[in-house]
Amino acid sequence: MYQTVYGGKYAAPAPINLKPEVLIIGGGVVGITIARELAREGMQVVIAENGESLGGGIRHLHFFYDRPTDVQQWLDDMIAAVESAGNIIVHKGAQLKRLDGHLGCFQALIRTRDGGETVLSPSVLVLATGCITRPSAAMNGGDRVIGLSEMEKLLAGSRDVSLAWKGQPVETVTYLLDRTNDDIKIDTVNAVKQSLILQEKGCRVAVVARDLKVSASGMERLYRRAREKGVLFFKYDEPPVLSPTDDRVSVELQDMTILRKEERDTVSLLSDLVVTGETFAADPIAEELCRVMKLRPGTNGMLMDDNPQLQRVLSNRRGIFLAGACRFPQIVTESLSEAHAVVQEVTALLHPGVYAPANPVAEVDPRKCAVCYTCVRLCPHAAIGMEKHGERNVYAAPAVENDGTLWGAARIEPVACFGCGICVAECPARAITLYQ
Amino acid sequence: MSIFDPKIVAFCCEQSGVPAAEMAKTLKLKMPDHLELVPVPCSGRIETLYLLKALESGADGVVVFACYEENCRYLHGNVRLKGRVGYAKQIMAKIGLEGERLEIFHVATNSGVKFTEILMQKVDQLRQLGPNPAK
Amino acid sequence: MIKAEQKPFEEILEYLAPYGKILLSGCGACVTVCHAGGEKDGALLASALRMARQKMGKPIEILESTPARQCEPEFAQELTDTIGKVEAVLSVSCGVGVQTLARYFPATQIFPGVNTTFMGETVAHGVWEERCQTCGNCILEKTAGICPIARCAKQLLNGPCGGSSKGKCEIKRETDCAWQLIYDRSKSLGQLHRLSAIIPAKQWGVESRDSGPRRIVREDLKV
Amino acid sequence: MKSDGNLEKVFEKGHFAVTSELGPPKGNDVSVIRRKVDFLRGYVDAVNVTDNQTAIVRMSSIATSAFVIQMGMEPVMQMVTRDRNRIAMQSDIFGATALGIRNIVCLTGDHHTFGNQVNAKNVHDLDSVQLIDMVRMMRDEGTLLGGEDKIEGEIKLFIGGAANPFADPFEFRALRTAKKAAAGVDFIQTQCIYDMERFKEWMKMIRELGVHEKVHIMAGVTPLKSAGMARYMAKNVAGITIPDALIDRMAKAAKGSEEGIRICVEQIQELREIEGVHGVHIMAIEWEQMISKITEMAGLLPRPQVE
Repeated sequence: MYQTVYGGKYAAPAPINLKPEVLIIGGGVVGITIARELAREGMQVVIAENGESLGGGIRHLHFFYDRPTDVQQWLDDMIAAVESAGNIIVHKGAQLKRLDGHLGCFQALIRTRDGGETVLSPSVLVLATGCITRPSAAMNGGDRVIGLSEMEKLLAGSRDVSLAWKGQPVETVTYLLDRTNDDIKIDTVNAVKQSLILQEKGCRVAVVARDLKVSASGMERLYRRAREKGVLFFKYDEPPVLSPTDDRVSVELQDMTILRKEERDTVSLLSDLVVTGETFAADPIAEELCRVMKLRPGTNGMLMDDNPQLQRVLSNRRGIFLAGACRFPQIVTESLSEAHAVVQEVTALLHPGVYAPANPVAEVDPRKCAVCYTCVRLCPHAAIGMEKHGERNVYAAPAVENDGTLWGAARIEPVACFGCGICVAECPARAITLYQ
Repeated sequence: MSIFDPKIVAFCCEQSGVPAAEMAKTLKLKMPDHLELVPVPCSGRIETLYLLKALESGADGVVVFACYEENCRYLHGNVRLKGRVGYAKQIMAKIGLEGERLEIFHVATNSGVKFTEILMQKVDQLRQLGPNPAK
Repeated sequence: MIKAEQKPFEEILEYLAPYGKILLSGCGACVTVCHAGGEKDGALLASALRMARQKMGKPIEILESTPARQCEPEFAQELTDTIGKVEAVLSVSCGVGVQTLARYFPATQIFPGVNTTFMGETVAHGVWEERCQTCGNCILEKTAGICPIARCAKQLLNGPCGGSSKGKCEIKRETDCAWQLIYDRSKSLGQLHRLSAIIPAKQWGVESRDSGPRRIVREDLKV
Repeated sequence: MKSDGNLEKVFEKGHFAVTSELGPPKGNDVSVIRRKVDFLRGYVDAVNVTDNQTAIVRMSSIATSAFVIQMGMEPVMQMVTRDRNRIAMQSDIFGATALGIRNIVCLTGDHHTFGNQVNAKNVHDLDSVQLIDMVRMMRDEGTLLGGEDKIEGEIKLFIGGAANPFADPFEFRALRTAKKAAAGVDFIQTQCIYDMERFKEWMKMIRELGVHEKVHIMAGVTPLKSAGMARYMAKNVAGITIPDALIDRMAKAAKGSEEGIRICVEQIQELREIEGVHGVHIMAIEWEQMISKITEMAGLLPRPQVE
């Protein structure tokens, strides 16, 4: 019997219709990029943004590292386009409170802060809630130690004038990148980008880092340009020591160019400003959304899965896509390429107008089901629910939604099933069969 | 005296074990004489009962070729399998069957050589254990 | 629901020793839900028994059946033909189901395959905990919905003993002190005053389990 | 008078009462009882006779108490609900009072899995609050539990109970003592006190509930023998807290046992000053010979002669 992995005859389910309707959770740069491009494809798009305005986490960014465009201007133009587009609806101060259904017929309850509720039935959803940026832990150095975002603001505010901090001119700036963001390159990209702008303003800039991450597209060139323009780069093993002087901050570190540890001199960088890296954390709302949307959370509340079998923007559920910094902290260029990837995936999925599962599909024999919830709990794709049989029984009390008073059997939604067979193997009543 | 030729049932996940087996075939690598390959869509499909049934209906050893942990296409199929194999081994211990008769191996799609090496080692191991006394 | 777990394998093997053909009867209700005696777990046990007996050189034939509920006479009686073909029955239903079969099949040995453990709740998939001891005289309204009879090692009805420490019981340190739970829940319900009332000595004998099998008779329902 | 016993009279006359503890032999060797009584006679007002404490099988508390009376001391018979149902306990109370026992302490008892008969079936037909209620009913109403059956004769007992201010949930602790008071307890002996702050907090709650006016609170103390014992108790005994400072003091002392006695004496003096504390219960576990020294150093001698 162990040879019969698949069951016998099976009537393939009828294909389901897919309406070109998409719900995007999160109105940051990723959400609005996707919305705009899907709208161009003729789809009906709804954006549910938790905040009071569109734009999201990119609001603190003013310069791209790889093009001269002003970030805020670019963003405002895009928001204006999105808000005036005929087939994009934007709900602000809105949260997804409930999600039922599956690909092709999700039922999403959106609640706005004023208590208003909207029920939508999108074919697919996109989660693009971003992440949260916080300054790194405070360092000794007084008010001359600032974060990268603060520096970004300072630079944006002094485009045509020389740089000043608290009324005093800034001539020397040291970037101190710590190790809090091991695999994240945002700090490096922003530090190198800012150092070039500073250098052009006539400042002397040093970047002190344990490691630099230059794996982003065009970053090696940018790094080389920074070196050519005279930005100094220092590597450290032992964290540098900061000590404030009367009007500056001294950053002291070991000269790593000397190979023997005991012969190393101390290098002292006297700086008008010290700029530190930032830490990134999952938006706390993501945890709640994972629960509501039955998504599998990754590490530290971020949604990225290290599993190489899963493609980048796909989630554990068919018809729900993920993009941007909710997956992992990333630079805008990366986020935009994820946004484009989502647009492609959604277009390819919705374009035919119908969907029929191409993989094996599991099916429950309702006569054998013990309603034990084993399969519902273990399905990695949230494809199984309990079928309420109330409507079939004329004697049953009027159905109260999902209150558990009516029960029938587990039901596997064919279009949401990936055909892995985990439920088949776990079912204590052996009520599930996998059909090819 | 003829040498005992053990029968092995190998469950192969279609994401890893099956491609590895195909590669081994393409490379014409040496395989055990008595080998039954059972392809499964995911190692999470393998019921505990299958593991026992394979032994009951004549296998001297059962191996499962599954994906590396964290690499399951269906997120936790191979983790669920691990639990079931552990449970099956407990049952086998009560019957008095050696735990070596059932084992999981993690392979990748290109592990053709590893695939046959594992099986040939299993053949040697099973030769030493002797035929499954419970079949 | 009723929770059960499989009996030690050696024990089952021992009492099945004289028989060459048996029926393994599962139950589609509680023991299926707790993965102890449904079709899956029954088949696993059957396979294991067949192999063990094969190894001993005394093969055994095992028929398998899983009625929806072994504790209902009609379901039990459906097994009549099958039971006619076997020498004994191994029932992996709860103790109730074993006795239903015993009542209807006076000429057949019925052996239990599981230990019926408790009435409990699923606290996580694969983890069950006792919640009710069927004392027959519910006091949950006095104890904020948490039962000290099922969940306190001393079945104290008037508050925690001195062994309650940091919310845990001194008998099993991983177990919550029932009275800590009762206190916390009463507090959050704003019902602490209820705990001041003395709960009098319980009627174990008349209304509860200490006077033989209890019986419920609904005259209006009787046929 | 509820009992005509010595302990009750000591309280009635407003004296600061002193009790101690006596563990019966793990067999029928009466000389063990005699030896312990000889250590205690004259230094305490009455002595608790434990009822299979920590679920270790010992001579019954009722028989031991009877020997203690013969040897010229007043026993406080402990009774736990762990091993006997309401029939056995009421019957034993008839016998105990007939043998001249005048004090009872009603307890739930340590769980049987701590003792040397871990596979016993525990009884817990009643809990300690219900036992107190039952004894009070037998004494004040002259009936058995249930109030129907009249008792032949008169039950004279001074009813005690226990309290552990160091177990959790803390807020429930005073409430539970209040329940015992409502059930009819006359005196309360507490778990041994090391964390003085927490005890004072508990006493404050006791006073707020007015329990100290109805019930004589006897503060429990146990002299520490060594820093090791202190550490062991702090770590392994649920419901006992020992502040680190105290453990340090024991560890630093030249002779741990002498320091333990000194600490105990200081504790008694401090406890005596707390409003509502009417006595001290000295539990010198297998160290009964120290009672004379502790009571003398604490200025508790001579014990009052009340008639």
